[in-house]
Amino acid sequence: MRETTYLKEINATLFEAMRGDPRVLVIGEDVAEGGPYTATAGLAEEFGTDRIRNTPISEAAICGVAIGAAQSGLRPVLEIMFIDFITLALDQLVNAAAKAHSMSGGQLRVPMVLRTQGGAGQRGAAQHSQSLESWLAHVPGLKVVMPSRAVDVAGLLSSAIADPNPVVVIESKTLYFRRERVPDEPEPVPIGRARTVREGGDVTIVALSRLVGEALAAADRLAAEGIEAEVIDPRTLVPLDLEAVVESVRRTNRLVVAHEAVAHGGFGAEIAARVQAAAFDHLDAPIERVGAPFAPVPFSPPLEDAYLPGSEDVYVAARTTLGRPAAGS
Amino acid sequence: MRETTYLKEINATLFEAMRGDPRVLVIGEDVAEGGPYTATAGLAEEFGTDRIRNTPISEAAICGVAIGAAQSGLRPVLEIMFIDFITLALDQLVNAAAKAHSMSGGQLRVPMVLRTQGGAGQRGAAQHSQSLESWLAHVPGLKVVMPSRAVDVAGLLSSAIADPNPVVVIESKTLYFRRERVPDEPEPVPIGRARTVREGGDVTIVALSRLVGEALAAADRLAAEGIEAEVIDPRTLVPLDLEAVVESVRRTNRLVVAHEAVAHGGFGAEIAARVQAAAFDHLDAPIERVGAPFAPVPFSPPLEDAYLPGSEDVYVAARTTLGRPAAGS
Amino acid sequence: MSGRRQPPAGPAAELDDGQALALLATMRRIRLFEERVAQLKRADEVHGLIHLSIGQEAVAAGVCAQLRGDDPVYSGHRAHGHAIAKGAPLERVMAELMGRVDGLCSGLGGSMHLVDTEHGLLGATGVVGGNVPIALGSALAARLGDSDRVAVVFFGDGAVQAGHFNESVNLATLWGLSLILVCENNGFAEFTPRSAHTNIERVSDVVAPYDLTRETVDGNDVLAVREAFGHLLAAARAGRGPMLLECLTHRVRGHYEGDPARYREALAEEDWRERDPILRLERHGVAAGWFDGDAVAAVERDAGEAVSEAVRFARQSPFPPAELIAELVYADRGRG
Amino acid sequence: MSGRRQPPAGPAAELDDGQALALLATMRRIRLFEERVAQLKRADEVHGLIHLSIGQEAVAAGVCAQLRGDDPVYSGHRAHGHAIAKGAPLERVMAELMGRVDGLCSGLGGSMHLVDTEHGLLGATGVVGGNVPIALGSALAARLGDSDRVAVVFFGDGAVQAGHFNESVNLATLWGLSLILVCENNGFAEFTPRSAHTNIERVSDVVAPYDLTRETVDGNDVLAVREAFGHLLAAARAGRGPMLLECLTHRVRGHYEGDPARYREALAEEDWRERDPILRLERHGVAAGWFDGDAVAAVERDAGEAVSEAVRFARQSPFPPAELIAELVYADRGRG
Ligand SMILES: Cc1ncc(C[n+]2csc(CCOP(=O)(O)OP(=O)(O)O)c2C)c(N)n1
Ligand SMILES: Cc1ncc(C[n+]2csc(CCOP(=O)(O)OP(=O)(O)O)c2C)c(N)n1
Ligand SMILES: [Mg+2]
Ligand SMILES: [Mg+2]
Repeated sequence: MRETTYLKEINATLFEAMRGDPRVLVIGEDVAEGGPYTATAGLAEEFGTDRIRNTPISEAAICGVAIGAAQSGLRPVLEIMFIDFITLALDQLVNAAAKAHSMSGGQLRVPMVLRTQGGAGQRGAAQHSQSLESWLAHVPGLKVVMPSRAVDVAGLLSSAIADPNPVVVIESKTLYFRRERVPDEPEPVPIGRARTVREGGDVTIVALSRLVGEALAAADRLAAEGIEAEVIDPRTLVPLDLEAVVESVRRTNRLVVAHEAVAHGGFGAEIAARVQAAAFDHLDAPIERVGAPFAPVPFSPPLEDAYLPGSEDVYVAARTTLGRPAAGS
Repeated sequence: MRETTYLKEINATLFEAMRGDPRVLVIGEDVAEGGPYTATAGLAEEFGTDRIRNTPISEAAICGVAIGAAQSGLRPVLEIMFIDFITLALDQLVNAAAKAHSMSGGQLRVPMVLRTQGGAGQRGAAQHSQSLESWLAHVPGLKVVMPSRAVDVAGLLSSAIADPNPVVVIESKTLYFRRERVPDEPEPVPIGRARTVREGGDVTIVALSRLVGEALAAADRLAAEGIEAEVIDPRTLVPLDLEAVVESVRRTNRLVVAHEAVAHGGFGAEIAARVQAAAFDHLDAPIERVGAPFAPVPFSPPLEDAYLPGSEDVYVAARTTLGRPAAGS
Repeated sequence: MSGRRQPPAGPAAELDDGQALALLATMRRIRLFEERVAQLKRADEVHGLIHLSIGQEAVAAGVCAQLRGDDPVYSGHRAHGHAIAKGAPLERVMAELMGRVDGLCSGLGGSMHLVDTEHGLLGATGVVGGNVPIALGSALAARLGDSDRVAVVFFGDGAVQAGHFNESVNLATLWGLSLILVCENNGFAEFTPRSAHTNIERVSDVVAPYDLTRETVDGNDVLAVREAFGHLLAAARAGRGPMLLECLTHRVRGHYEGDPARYREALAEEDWRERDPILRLERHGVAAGWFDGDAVAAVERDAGEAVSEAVRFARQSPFPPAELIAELVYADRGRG
Repeated sequence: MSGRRQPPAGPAAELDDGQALALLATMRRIRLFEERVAQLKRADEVHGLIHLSIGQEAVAAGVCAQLRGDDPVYSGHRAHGHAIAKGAPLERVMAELMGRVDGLCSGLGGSMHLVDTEHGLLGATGVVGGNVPIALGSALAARLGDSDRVAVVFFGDGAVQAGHFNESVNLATLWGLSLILVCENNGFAEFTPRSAHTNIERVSDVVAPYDLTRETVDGNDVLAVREAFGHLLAAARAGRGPMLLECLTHRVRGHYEGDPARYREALAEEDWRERDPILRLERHGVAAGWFDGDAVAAVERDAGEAVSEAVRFARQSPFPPAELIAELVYADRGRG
């Protein structure tokens, strides 16, 4: 075991991919300087600025460049600094990258990776804090992963770079610097496989990204009250490992889905809709969703804290599915 | 009663709004020439090109212009020719228009309307056929309406122009030219109120836009088999009139949600997730969703026909909720 | 015509008689193909939004004649001519417009999404200007792969006002990539004239601040297009950075087939005969002794037969199986 | 400095002694305010991404001094100076950065989203260049409302490479609206120099193809900024279309507070004393006899007190109630 961080693993994975495959290149704003979070630090020194390409603030064009490069044999890893600015690149990502393979009758392939990071919690206010994964999960042709810990971000980023399709890797800014212990030789993490983070037979909690940690905290609290929660991290949104969730719900008969994104129209709705269809007869309670309220992310610290879903919300939702009043809240 | 079309009602509503309020202006590509579907035909002749402003192909900037104009006292009606190209305007719409009121602590208002049209069925292929309403419904600060018939598009567009918030009006290209009979003095259609299109006690079908007609056709077929379907058109996605749906489901105990958008991550997921929570004990069968498969819209006519959800799919879904094998299919 | 130009890296290849005839043949094939497409659209045999390039054939022919098979070419919504000039088989283009399984894209793309990787046509798009940055990415791949391939992207004058166009020109010059931007300036975007979109009449003036070799030519003169493009191509091949060729041309038909074309001042028939790039080359080539009237007639006959054969081929091709929809979403699924 | 200019509609207003002192006072208030913000950021009393404009105060001061209260002003992520110069009360700006209910935006916006409609500050944005088209919309509203208001938008040199910038310049010139684009060209975007973003050094050269009055000045010379802007303002007020003022300036601190500033060549202390816009005006004003050393000291003292008072005010202001989150989503809901 060794100690690392989510961010260090991203960096190390990029080093490894670039050493292993000369077709891999990194494109984005300030990437040669490491970017605001140092995710790409040191790469330019080893691989040069031909392969680590700083760009102007031109999100649309640089996404197009990555698509064209991918179609012509490279393996670009594009960074969009904040997911909030993916709005500027969506035409390219959705109308070109996601559809090229299908529209060309299979002739074109777009093996590109779009790395970006989302989420609030740093007082970044409404334009630097969004969680927009459900938009991307609605787009056929894209794969979408959302790792919640260091080994997963390493494994999934590496799988994404190897994938022949456009893959969006959504990182979490609040997880970047947390210390984690990881195995020296971690197993590969294939795209499309969920992970059972904690086993339990009383209620299933499906959580995304930062909410996985919150779900575990809630599970601890529930355990202290004699309730065993099973926590599942889908890790990949598209393609979704629904079977892992359904299998769990068949045992627990209760489901909570938790993410930081606005609940309304969030990916939790898709999970809930599919699980109620696939496990209708096994559900003993309505599926509870945990997500942000229907409002832009507020700046003021206590308001942001109130706005953000956390372990308390997961705990209350789990208790609700169990039909027992939450002790002490 | 008089005969009209969806498209004529849009045109007439714009005429009326512009006559009634000098702050209303129309902005968009080719709008002074009427646009590709003639929705804005004749306006430039009456109101001049100061108020009916053709623009270059600059979706991002023209959305920004509409926002600024709205913040400074005008009532712009922006046209994005195909919803597929809203991708180019999303930064402005999502990061500016939707958030300005909240981020400014209530100082700014953005009373703009964004008219656009979506949907397939005209062999427009993957980039001119999308249904992207679920993206917009996930954005706090926007209102989203999706009228399915002439009186509703007139009423909702008129309500949208009067609304102090940014409202997206998503029209359907396949409904534009259908002949409809409407009352001479139609009632106003407030934003946020669903319409029960057909009453029935056996199964509730919630359908959006073009699928409302398909749901009615399915209901006719079901009726011939002795099953009475209730068909509800939410008309507005945000704010959603959930109560109308839940009230119906409490009576029918079965729900089908139908739209043309890709089912995965579509707005039907949100409706399903909310109804299972609000009417859990009333549901006798899993909620069925009808939507497009997870693939870009194919060009080839028979493939597009196979791809598009229609009355047959709604019928089968309804039969499935009723647990009876569909007669003859 | 106008425009600042760096010293060309080398002259365009000399035009010999055979090449002149080949240019004529390409233009005639495009013309007859598209005239037939117009008929088939009225007969509902081809589908969707069909944008014809009748009147603009000299650009496709003059540019593509000098490209190698491995030079990547990108186009926009008005793509038939570019596909044909780059070598896409007529019958597979026709089959695509009819939505058949033998179409270039197995019927999944249609008129605005023609792709033929075998002949280096890497994409067409229905998003105005959307392929400009993608072509740049292809030029980047050539650079990093130490190849002297030159990427070419065709687009209309309407695309120049889209933000991604300027972003791409800036990047192309910043990185000095071998991309040739070919603008077909037909003076219109859909139903509105260029003057409703910008105060800048010439596209080559829009890019003036960038250090970019640029030239504006009469786009209805295939020889002028060929020569100007030849110079640019030689320079781009030698790694002298991005270039822009603006071809002033004229759209003879409406924006799309079936539109009422109520916006465009129709040219008088005799004016058009003066400008028609095909008739011009015919007159010029016969006068110059490059070919004679019989050869011209043979070109027209051959093109007509090829188009008829394409229609026959396309009509007998089946529609694609519905399973293709799901199989082609991801490259690691099904046959994709 | 450089740049093509149409004959000015009228001279900038004459500078009298009081105005010179007012410019000094504005710059000093911004400087002390931001120095205090830097301290408070380290102490975790102000929050989020904080971008300071220390070194660039002459632009905010020189531009806003001549604007009317009803001239709409827009800014970007580096907005404190613009807000203060446009008249936003220091204490309400400070309260906003602290996330308090008496903040300009009731604590919902923060540093990158300052709005003060009462003083004509219609918006700041965290999207680079995002307010350029919005300011244009405001100029359109002025035009259609027959008002002679002039819209002003501040942005950095990094914004010029974003597609919406070019789209907006094209539209502004096409429609001839009264918008003044004020670019603070500090030579950097985040951690990378302008040379990594474009080959075009001067922003005024980027817009050269557009028929737009444009000028580049020393942005660390408040008198030069004031005079150049005054000319442009008079012309814009008279309806002579959009204008661009490029102010060459220098960012003294990192991109944001707390960044390691590892990218920027620090200026030697004495070089900076030469360039510092505040010291320059102090030296110049005293030499010219506009004001004396006592007045300079008083300006500094008053500014210091105002900042301290702002901090006191902000600290005692409560955090907003959580209900505000839901109330402010829609304008027809809650108190919005
Ligand atoms: C981004 C985008 N906006 C709008 C449209 C609708 N549209 C299709 S073609 C066209 C005009 C294009 O003009 P131009 O680029 O000059 O090409 P031309 O049609 O003249 O060949 C427009 C506005 C589109 N396809 N894409
Ligand atoms: C659209 C967008 N892309 C990226 C960013 C991240 N970002 C914030 S400031 C900045 C640099 C801006 O440079 P410039 O416009 O010159 O302003 P300066 O910081 O120098 O004042 C970047 C890239 C952003 N905020 N918005
Ligand atoms: Mg054109
Ligand atoms: Mg800068």
